Amino acid sequence: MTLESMQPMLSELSVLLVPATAHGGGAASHGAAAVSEAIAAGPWFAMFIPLFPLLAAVVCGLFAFTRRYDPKRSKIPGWCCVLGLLLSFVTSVAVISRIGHDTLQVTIFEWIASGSLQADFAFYLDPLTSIMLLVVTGISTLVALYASEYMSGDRGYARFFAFIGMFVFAMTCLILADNLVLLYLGWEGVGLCSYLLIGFYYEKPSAVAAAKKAFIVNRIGDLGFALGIMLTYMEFGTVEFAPLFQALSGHSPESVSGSVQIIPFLLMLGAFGKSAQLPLYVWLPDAMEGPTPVSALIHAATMVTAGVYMIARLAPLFVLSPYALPTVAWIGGLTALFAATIGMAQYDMKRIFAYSTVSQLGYMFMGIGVLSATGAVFHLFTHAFFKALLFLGSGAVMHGFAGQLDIRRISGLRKVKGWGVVTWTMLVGCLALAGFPFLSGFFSKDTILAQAFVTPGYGFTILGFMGLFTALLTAYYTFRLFFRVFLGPQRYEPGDEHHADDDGGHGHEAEHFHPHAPGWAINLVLTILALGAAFSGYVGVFGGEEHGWFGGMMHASTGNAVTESLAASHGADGHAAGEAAGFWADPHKWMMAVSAVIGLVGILIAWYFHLLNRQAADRLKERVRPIAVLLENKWYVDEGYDILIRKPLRMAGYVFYLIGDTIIINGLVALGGAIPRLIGSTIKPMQRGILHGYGLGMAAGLCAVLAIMWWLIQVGVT
Amino acid sequence: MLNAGIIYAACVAGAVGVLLMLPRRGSQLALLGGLIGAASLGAALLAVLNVTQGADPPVGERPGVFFIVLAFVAAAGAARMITHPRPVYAALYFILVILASAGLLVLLAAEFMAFALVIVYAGAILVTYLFVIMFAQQAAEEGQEANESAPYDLSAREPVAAVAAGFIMLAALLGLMYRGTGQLDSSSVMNAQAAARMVESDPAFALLVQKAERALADQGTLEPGETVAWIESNDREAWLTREDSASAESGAGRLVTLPGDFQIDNVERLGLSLMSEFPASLEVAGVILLMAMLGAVVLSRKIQPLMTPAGGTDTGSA
Amino acid sequence: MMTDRIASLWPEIVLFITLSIVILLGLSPQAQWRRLTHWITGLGLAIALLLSLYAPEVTGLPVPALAQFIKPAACIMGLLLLLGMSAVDDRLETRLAQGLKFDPLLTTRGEFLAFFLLSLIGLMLCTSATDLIWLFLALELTSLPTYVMVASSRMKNVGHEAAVKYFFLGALSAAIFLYGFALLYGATGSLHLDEIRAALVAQYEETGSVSVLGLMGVILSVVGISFKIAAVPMHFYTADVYEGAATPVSAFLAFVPKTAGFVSIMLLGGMIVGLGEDGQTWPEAFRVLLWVIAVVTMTVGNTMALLQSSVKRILAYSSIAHSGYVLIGIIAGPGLWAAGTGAAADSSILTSNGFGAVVFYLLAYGVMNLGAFLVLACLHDPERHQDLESLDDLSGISRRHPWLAGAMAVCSLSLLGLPPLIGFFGKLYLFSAGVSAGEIPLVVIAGLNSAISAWYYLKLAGLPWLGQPSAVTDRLVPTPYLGRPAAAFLSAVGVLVLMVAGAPIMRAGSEATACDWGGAASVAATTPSPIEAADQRQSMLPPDDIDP
Amino acid sequence: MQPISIISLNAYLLVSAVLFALGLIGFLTRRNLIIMFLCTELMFQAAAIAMIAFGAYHMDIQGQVFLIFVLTVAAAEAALALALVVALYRRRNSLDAEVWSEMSG
Repeated sequence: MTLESMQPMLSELSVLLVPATAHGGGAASHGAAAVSEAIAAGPWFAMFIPLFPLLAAVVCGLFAFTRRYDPKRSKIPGWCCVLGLLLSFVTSVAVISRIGHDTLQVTIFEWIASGSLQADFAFYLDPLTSIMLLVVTGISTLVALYASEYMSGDRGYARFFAFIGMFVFAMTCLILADNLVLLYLGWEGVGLCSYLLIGFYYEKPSAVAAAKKAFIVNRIGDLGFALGIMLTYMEFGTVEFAPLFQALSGHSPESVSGSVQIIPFLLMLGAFGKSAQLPLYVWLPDAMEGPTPVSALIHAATMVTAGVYMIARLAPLFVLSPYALPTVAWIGGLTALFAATIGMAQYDMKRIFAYSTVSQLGYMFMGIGVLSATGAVFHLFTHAFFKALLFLGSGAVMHGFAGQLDIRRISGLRKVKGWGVVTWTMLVGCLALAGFPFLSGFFSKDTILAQAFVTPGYGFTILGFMGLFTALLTAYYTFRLFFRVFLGPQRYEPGDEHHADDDGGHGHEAEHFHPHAPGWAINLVLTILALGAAFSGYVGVFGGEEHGWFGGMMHASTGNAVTESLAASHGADGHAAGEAAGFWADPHKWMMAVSAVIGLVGILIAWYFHLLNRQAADRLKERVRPIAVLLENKWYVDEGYDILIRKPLRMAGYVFYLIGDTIIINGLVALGGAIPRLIGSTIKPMQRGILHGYGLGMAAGLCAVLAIMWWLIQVGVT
Repeated sequence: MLNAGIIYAACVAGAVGVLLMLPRRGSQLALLGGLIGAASLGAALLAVLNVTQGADPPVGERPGVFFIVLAFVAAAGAARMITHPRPVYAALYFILVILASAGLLVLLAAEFMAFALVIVYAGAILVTYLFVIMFAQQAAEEGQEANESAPYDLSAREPVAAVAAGFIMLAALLGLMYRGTGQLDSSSVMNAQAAARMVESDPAFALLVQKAERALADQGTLEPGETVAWIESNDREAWLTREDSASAESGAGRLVTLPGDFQIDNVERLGLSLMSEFPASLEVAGVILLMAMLGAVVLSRKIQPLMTPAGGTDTGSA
Repeated sequence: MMTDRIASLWPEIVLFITLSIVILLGLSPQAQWRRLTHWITGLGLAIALLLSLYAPEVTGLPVPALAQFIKPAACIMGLLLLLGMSAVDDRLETRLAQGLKFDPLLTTRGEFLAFFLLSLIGLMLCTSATDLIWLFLALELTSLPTYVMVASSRMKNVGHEAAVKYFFLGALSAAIFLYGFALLYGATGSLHLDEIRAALVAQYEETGSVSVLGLMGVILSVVGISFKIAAVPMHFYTADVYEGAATPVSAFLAFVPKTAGFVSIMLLGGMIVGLGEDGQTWPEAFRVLLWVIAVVTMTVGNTMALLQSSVKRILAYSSIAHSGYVLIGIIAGPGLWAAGTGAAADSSILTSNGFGAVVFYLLAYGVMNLGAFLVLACLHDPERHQDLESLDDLSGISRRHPWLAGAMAVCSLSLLGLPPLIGFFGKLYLFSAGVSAGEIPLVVIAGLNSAISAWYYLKLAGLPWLGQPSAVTDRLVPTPYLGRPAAAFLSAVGVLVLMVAGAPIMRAGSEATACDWGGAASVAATTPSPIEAADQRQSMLPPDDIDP
Repeated sequence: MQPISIISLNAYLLVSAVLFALGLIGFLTRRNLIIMFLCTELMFQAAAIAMIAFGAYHMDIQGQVFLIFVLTVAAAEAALALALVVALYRRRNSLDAEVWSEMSG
């Protein structure tokens, strides 16, 4: 209570007590920059991109509040949401066609104007925005369509879609934002929606706990982010991107003070929280408590990539410190390897994919860190397709087998009637994730890995080998799952979840259990996503000179220019070197070959242990039992946190409770509440309800005013 | 200039006096209180009138004996009004205060307002008050002995605190006001401002100028082509300029004395000022009166609580 | 000039015509005619709104554009309040429906609406005051009808108790500010605000300090008027009156007289603004007094609110506290002297126009406060024959009335000043004006106070959702008058809409309070000759160098 | 219209301030609602005297104009006050202000 009650005050003061020295005037003196030309106005209808999802959310919210609405009978909210998101997608495409390779700006309305703190509700449209818009609105439309079937019959049907609409609204605000304040608003908005959706089944204690965990961990990151924004405003006098980038363009790490060099690290903290990197990744696997479409949309395809987006967008800030991007790279690389090892030993399908998501996000951070923002965003783009596909596929399994997700308890789904589409699309998704040649993941992962070998410094080569090893693990755990679940002998046990649309007679007893084959909506969505997973990689191959159409887009986007020029200054342009010296000198080319081989090896190992000779896997596991147990238990990180942080905290808390809480804290809280109360109680007798008392109070006040004035005049103050 | 010490001392003494005068059961000291109060007022007046300073200002600068009498009557009436235990007498004493202050207004050359005060206040408002007091007392006394005040009229509420507050305020008010009026005569701006009102642009003044021009023409002082530029009312002089003269630009003209029977009386000025400067305010005042009439009707009507269908007493939905 | 003046008064005239019609219709024996009165009032307000939006700017007003902000705001709030007022006066209607014989003496509806409109007219007239008489009449016209509204809004004894306290203390405060006006007149020899200002400026330039009589006049007037804004030391009536009056009337009291009071304080403060030592915004005595009043007001309001169990009383005390916050804007002044010169003030990162922040906050406060009050008026406890009043009543109402609970949460969180709701922006502007005027301790105290206020606002926002439904909660029935929930929701929506559209309104507020307060000093630099003084009065045109 | 001297002005202001203070004291000590209201009228009266005295000092007529309006408003207030007092009296059969003290805190 006390902390909450302090919060508004803190936030007010923190806005107010910004010293008056910082203002944008100083920025003008720095030389011409890449973004110095005036930004053209963008299409006005861009405002509909967030507006349609918001409207959908409102409509669904109305349904959720209407007591007469029966989710068992009608799917109207679902369709409203799909329609809203689809319209948003269509608008996005229209807007993107206007953007091309330009940078545009749309001001929807004035929002905050307090002196020089100007933060409008305005959009900053550049190719990076375009890519993110495509991913977010496209994937969310598909997921909503999927969920309209998946969630049918759930008590919170309308509520779910209201949250989804809200999420897309916040997410589009985040990626369209023209200033840090709006970005932060969207950032908090998606966090809130994520919290609400993880805890969607609020009757389940584990769901509530997971939601809480996500919220708290994210709060740590967001605190850093907020501090970073504030510091940025204090240093550069603006929160709007265009003036900010202009102000930044004259700066180099040598020319800025130490306090400026902290900014990227603070922002990074926010990104690590949102995108689940070490050490703040712990919330993401637990977030799988939410409904599966949520996992697919928020915790795989869109929201968790916000951190990557943010660093890509604010790259000019991140180059202010020479250590910022390498830190990002190393954290990303370590996370990728770490999460992949855990993923190898899990049995829960969604958890495997959750760790895989953490691992792939690690790749993206590594990409940005080694100065390949193109690769990072490219991987973000392809990953959105195949990871959404994988989640939705496992969601279909979960939906069909009453919540069964344990890969030891289902097998050979390929042969079950009605599961063909799921099997084939899952195969495509797994291949893409494993980096199978010429599917989407193959191209994007290679771009990152190759760059790691190209960019000099800070042990990036080691990082590259780590990445390659991770790729091997990725291929292995992906196909471990695929071979176990979809191939092999047909065998399944239902989970313990009872779906509302099953008609009560069966479900729990295995002998009577009939899997519930996915309907047309799920199959359609899976198919579309599978096509995306298979072919989306080609946008990075064809349609442009370097890295295809995608490379062209990224080349034209604002933030990327900075990293590209930095890479060029390091002499780290792989292609330039490659053209001079042939195949083996161009890492982008030989990396394709190497990683194709590695991917295939991984798949082969999985094939041997999990399809051909499943007993061998168990034997192997027995032989390396300690490692297996370690991995199964996720390196005991949660327990480690428990022992290292929570336990000591609890111990300390207990001690503090004994000494402090009873005396100091309780005393302080009591004092914080008691002082105002004491003042109130002192005044209260004046409020006795008798007219004369009030009159006397007024007269005394009048006397006091006149007496003060008399005294002031006497001492010569006027 | 003023002996502030005397004023503050008089405030303290006055406070004691009023405190003694306030109604209390068994109080015998009311007369003494009245005397103390009158003495302190007298002392304050002496201080204000500069008698204690020894310096003898010109006769015209001091208010005359009428003022002294009326001041005492007003103050005594007010003191008695707030201390008399019977409401009817209190209202009558208030009439006395009004009559005395009307007298003060006459001394200040505000005859019209003095009469208006007597007619409106003493004549209309106070009579209504008396009606209400009578109405209330008649009913109250049904069960009581005649000639007996209601108990709540017999004792003052928190007399000490109230008197202290009142007189501290009085002391501070007087101290500040006298400091303020001390600055008044040093600034010439104020009187220039007063004169500034008498200018051509003012419609009220235009009428006065016309009147003066007529009077001067009748007298034969005004030559053809000359107009009255402005009038200094207290000096009874007028500044004439020639319209056709080129020297009008430079403000050349002549000062003439207005005829002896030329009179701009206060009522005339009042009316002109009222109608020319504040006509819209007059409309607003009308609206306020309309509102008061409506309000009185709404407030004083009798509405008995009726039975609701549920059987309970309807006390209003709101 | 006169015709200009009348042209600018068209909104008021329309409202007056409306109220005349409404009074007559209200006496009609036919129920449908009487029912028409609300619609006609609404129509009149809508027309007045249009007229006030397109009213010509009048020259010669001390703050020429103030009316263009306050009048539309008053009309909009009037429409909202009208919605919420529906059925405050419907006792007779229910009885007539039960078969009571019609008696014109018993109708209340027409008159009630008439008082409502009269008070609004008073508020609107305040903005176009050019002289003290006008200001006095406008203030009285604002407050006199509210006494009647309080007295007649409820049949319970508490309604009359509220009326008697409100009326008598109001008369006392009126006497105080009247005395202040008299002193102001005495200091300068004029009732016209521009002349008073000119005389005080001239006197200031002659002696280097503002005249004591003038300063006293302004201070006494402000103290008297602080009754209208519910500020210490004239705040005592607030809680009892807000509790005793019908809930929508309390909401009315928290906006209309308060706004009129702040407008008057700005006009009267305009007499001495910029006349402090060494070009300070205010004479030191005035600043110190306002400072003390602001601090005590917000502290008293917040600490007393902590001890209440009645929601209406909590809101009443919070209304006191909010007046304290708004006074920060007054202390910050119109922002011309804040950073030395007008030009420097502009490049500061903070809003320096305190008066602009004041008018913005008044509008924002009106909306959010109205929402909070009207949620209470939406539920009725048939056993106690009263609307929802205590905190216990509020507990757990979200189970049955989620929308009302939502509106309450939005409005009270906004009152708390939680970002990004409108209350936050209002406070941001006020506080940043305070900071740019160098009043950092004051702003810190205000920040602490708003932390204290979180204690009870969070209770108001949270109890409907988190609290356990009490016995009372189950028997609460929604009010049959749909206007009230409609007004409550509209207010909550208003909070959200204003939240995103705050900046243009803030800009409008800044422009509305822009004035040549800085320029007047130079105009009156030379001692005016009679003719020049007259020219001055004619030429109070807005100069070109207005600094918004 | 003859101007008055600063000494006379001070004397009139003394009377005005005394009446104002007495009115305030009366308001605070008397419990009869009607007398309380009369006391506020007395305070209005005091303001009126001050205003006319200032007007005489400045040789200005506006003070008197203001008094017309003050009288008007005072009359309006009186009408409302009496109606209110009658209504209150009907309810409680007493003119005592203290019977109206249910609400407090």
